[in-house]
Amino acid sequence: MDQLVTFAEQWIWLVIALPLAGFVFNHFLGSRLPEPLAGVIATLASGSAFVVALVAALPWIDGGRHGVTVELWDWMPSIGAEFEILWDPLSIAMTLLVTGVGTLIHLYSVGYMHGDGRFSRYFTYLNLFATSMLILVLANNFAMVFLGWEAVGMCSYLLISFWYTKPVAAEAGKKAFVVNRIGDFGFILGLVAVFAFFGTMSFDEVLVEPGAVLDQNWATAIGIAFLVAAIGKSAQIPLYVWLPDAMAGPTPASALIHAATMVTAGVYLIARSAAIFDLSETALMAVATVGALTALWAAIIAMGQNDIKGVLAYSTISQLGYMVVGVGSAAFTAGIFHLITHGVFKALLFLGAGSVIHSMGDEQDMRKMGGLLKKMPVTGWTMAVATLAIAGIPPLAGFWSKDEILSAAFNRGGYYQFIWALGIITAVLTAFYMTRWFVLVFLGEPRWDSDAHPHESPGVMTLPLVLLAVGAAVIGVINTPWRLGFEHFLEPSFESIHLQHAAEGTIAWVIAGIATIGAIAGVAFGYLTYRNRERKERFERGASRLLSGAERGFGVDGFYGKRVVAPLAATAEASARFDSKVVDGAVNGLAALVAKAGTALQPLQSGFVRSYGVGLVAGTLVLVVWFVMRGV
Amino acid sequence: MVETPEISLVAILPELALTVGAVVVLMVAVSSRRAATYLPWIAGLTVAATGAGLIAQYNDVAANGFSVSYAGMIVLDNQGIVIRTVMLAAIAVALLVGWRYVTGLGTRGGEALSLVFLSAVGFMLMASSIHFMLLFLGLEVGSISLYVLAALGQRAKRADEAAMKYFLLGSVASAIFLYGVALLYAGTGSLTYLGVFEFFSGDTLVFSDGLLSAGVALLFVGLLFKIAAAPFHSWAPDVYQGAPAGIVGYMGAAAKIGAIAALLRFVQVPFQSVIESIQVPLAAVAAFSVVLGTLYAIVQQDLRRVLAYSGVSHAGFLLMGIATGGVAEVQVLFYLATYVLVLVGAFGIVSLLEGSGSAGSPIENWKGLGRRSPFLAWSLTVFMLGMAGMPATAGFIGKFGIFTRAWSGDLEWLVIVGLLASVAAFFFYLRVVVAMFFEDGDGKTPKLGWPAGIGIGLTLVITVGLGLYPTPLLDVLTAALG
Amino acid sequence: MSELVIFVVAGAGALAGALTLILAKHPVYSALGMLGTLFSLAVLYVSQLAHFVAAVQVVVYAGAIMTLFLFVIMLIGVDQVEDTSETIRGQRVGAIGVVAAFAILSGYLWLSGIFSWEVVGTGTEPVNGSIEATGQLLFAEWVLPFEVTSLLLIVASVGAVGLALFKPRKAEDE
Amino acid sequence: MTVGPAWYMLLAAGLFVIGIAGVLTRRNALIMFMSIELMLNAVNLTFIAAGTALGDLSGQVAVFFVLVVAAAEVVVGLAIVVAVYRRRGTANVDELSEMSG
Repeated sequence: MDQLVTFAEQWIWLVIALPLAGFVFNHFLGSRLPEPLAGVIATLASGSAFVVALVAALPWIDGGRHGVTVELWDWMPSIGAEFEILWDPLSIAMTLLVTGVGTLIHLYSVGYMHGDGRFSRYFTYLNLFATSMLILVLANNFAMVFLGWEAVGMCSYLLISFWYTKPVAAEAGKKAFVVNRIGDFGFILGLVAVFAFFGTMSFDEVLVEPGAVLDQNWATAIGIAFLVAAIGKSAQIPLYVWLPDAMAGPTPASALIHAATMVTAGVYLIARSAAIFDLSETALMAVATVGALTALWAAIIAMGQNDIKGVLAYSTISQLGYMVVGVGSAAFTAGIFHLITHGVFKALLFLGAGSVIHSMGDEQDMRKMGGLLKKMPVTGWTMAVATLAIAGIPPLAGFWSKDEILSAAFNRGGYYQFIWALGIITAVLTAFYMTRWFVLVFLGEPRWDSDAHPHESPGVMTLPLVLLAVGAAVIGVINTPWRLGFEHFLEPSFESIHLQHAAEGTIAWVIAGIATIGAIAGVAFGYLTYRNRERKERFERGASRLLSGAERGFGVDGFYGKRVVAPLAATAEASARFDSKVVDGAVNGLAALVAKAGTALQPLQSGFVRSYGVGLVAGTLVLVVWFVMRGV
Repeated sequence: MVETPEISLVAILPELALTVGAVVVLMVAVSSRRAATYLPWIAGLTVAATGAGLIAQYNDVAANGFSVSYAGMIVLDNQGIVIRTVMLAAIAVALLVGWRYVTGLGTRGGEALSLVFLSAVGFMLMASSIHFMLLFLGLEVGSISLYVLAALGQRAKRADEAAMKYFLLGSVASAIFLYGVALLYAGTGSLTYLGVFEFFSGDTLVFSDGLLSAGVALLFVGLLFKIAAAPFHSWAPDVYQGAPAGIVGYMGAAAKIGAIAALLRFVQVPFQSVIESIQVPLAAVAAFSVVLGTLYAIVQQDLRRVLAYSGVSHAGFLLMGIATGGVAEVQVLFYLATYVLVLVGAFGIVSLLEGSGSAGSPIENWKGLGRRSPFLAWSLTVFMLGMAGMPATAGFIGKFGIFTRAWSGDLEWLVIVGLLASVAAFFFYLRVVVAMFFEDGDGKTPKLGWPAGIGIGLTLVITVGLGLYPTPLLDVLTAALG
Repeated sequence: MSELVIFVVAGAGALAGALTLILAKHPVYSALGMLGTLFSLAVLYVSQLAHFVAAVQVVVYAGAIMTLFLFVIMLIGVDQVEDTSETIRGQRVGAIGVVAAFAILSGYLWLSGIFSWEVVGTGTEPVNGSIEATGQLLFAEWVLPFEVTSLLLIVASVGAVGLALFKPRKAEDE
Repeated sequence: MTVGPAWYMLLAAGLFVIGIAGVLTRRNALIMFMSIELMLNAVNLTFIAAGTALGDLSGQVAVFFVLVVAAAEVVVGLAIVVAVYRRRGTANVDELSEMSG
């Protein structure tokens, strides 16, 4: 074991260096290589980083071991920001997720991006993305986190607008950037405040006992600043608007953004600065509220989506809301646990969606799908696993992590039980819309255009699906109520904090039971609604009606059709409208407002030197009067 | 009999070297037909000699500590050396990237070169002067040289307009500055920094408060004009757009270096004991500059105007450091050094694309540069990110340093304003990057000669190098000023 | 008493000259107004015992600089009468506003007694700006600024030569 | 009644303000230059009055330097005017307003 610890200390820098090397290599030579080679090299770079991380993680697997720090070089010692890696359970978990899922996405991309004119460029970005995210999670000070934070934002911009000739992609990239900048504002503000109070940025000093330096109000202020950062990066209300648009990028890139990297950064930041949040109940409650509202809101919108990736995008936002609820309930380990499981099954879902889109000839409208299970069995069955996992059906991964969060929220009591209620509603909706998604795509009768020839994707794409499906099925076992392995593993990273634990005993069973029943009900409800509708409509009104839209499908007869489904559909539609008009509009409007202010100022710069003179003299006057009034 | 004051050649060695260089350039330019072949050598030698002068100064300060000479006119200390070094670096990079401007002027090239040197002398004097009249003279030597440099490219369509605007407004600002000096003299009875410091520290009221306050305000206005702080910025966009591209980066950089150096000394010595009174107005100007510069820059269609307005907001950031009093000198100097180099480098790229005598550089022209000239496009990208304060560039370290100092100096509101502005600023910095890489166009393909390549490469190395590993420079600055 | 008379007469002359300068439609009249101001100021300098400066004022300013001005006025056409109607929107209001504010500010500072001035200066003897005394100071204490003025003159001459002798090459116009 | 330095300074302030007015209202570059010269002269008067009141000769010496600066400025400024005039046939600064915004 000690040898392995030494190994970790000596070689852990490779985890960052290997993807970076892949980036550098492909950047300069990639375009000269024959097609698959650039992708293979990128995959190898990421994969070897995963192997290194895995070996280096071994001594920590059993839990209870503290982190080690490895200084690479003096970056800014005067502000306590070295280029220093922190290898502790939290960063280990994140690193394994990023490199592990990331590698599979790399591999999958080799097949998916086949034939793209900028094949090697795509892999450059992918490697750079992984590098940035690894810098973020391995940092031992806030400045380095921020470095990764900005770089991740940059890379997401590059990947989202990868097909920049499509106006949608260019717009989406721009929007991601705008919104992320707002989050960055929160981050820098927190950064400056932390430095002003602690005189350093190092986790070693800031996070050990912040209570000695910060009073509660300042802890709240810094916490809120970091929450703003997380809202931007982790797509919470009201800044989530960039994430649905971000699917304009290549699908594997969406998988990377939605699952393993980028959006998890905000949750990670809150978890990492748990010691500060621990000081302020207000900040925690703000976090939990934002998370719960986001989870519910995004789930409602997801019900009305017809784009195969659109549903997934909103489900990501909703699931991120869960994670934020987790960390906001001081159940940091539960939040991270859900982050990990979600990373696995959401990557799976996106890659599966990519596989479908690929085989349908870039068709993304679910109304033109259906019955694909027969044509693409591997994709179909792995998606079934993923759907059940995200729906929270035991014993798949999503159940355990979601239950952990909800249970912890309930256990915290008071206001948090309201949060819990929102969480349960969201869980039902999640099961519902994910089932709808699955049914529309894979079950029922085919509704494709005649020129579509769906087929199963090549092995290089299905292999990651299968691996991830296995993960989605079993990864939950690392942390079950009987054996809190993952929680125990993470504890050294949170030892100075009052961790919120999940409920125990009977109450735990009740909570789990409620969640399970809710999930099953949601799945059943969704299945019945969409399966039945299909059959019925097919027989009664002919196939053409089917193609016309899923939202019309809500007009099904029967009790739940009228009393439940119709209002639900109306809500979903109204929410989607509100989303695209008001929330989106507000964010766009903010940018437009700034530009408008600039335009409004332009006449002052009239081009006439004499009017410049008036401005100069007027400014002088103001300053003179000010000085005279104040006295020097 | 005239009593000679203490004359210390070492105190003005770099200025001396530059002056000699300027004169030699002029003499060679008028006397030799093959001047064009000699000029690079003379320029190189002058820069080298100036560097040697700086080393001599450094050794002198290391051995004897700081010294005052010429009857209390000038001080030789590490801060002055640092600023002069920054100036020298700006000259070196400007000449490397803009050499085509000098050669393109033909027989006027020698004049341009000598004016570059002379303006540097003026602004260097501002950095080491501790006498208000010497400060004024330095300001004028520098400024008048810049007016001429702006107009020298009159073949370009708009250079004369730029020069006229610069000259008129600059002269008004000089007059305002000078009026401030006069009122300060009337109020304190002294023209030296030390005398003014003693006046403010003691309570020997020579002259009424109000007029003295007005004088101090006017004094600051003059310098704020030179760094293009809002609302004294209106000349900057037009001059940056219209003056010859080959030299305008240097023009902006030099004026900022000189005026910031003077402002830094102001808060360190003469106005140190009244810093509380001047802090808030300065902070207000800083906030105004940052916000106004950003708002204007966002709506610009021309890269040179974008750089000009971003210069306004950079002036605001620098002022933010100054407004904290003398406590942020290391941060201000770091910011200044990295910013001016990036500015010179960015304009070097502009002049490579548009031609050194050109006016204006619409974003349109930059479209597709990423494909036509990847090195320049990437370099400009790095420069833009550096100005925007992206981590891993020197710009981030500079901004962060200033922010934290201002925060500790009870200017939290200013930090928040600055942060908001720097968040918004990313858009206009990235605008050109998007145009270069993500939009198609078939503009000119710039030819990159080796001097320009070295100049840009050097700036790149400094920007990224100091972003990843700023320790050496910070250490040096801290040791020198501490 | 005589000082008062001198001040009133010369001051009025200076103001009248200044107003002529900015109000005359014809540049030559402006230049003459300027000249009047410069001479009036020289008189005031003498009354303040600044003899050397007064002499320099007449020789350099009134002599050299104004000649240069007149020369350029001749060069670019004496017959040009400026149309003084305002064309820039808001300019007149703005200009009058800031100028009036500046004037009011000066007046306020003066009237509020802030201008009252007690001399606790460095030297209490009346200064006498003779050539000898001024020269003593100029070449001793102020020797560095004095040298710097030479740079100023180099810059000015280089600039004048560089700008005025520069022939635009038609090919590169635009 | 003696004429105190304050009177001189008020006169100087008046001249300075008139100079500013000239710069802001006239569009002939030459007259604008002369207005700037007027401002510098106002400063000179302030220097001399202050120096006399303080019993300090530095004020007068400072004026000497201002004169040199003014001369240098005028030379360069007039050179610019001549250059503009040659190119555009006018010394009207309002016509130099192509760049704005």
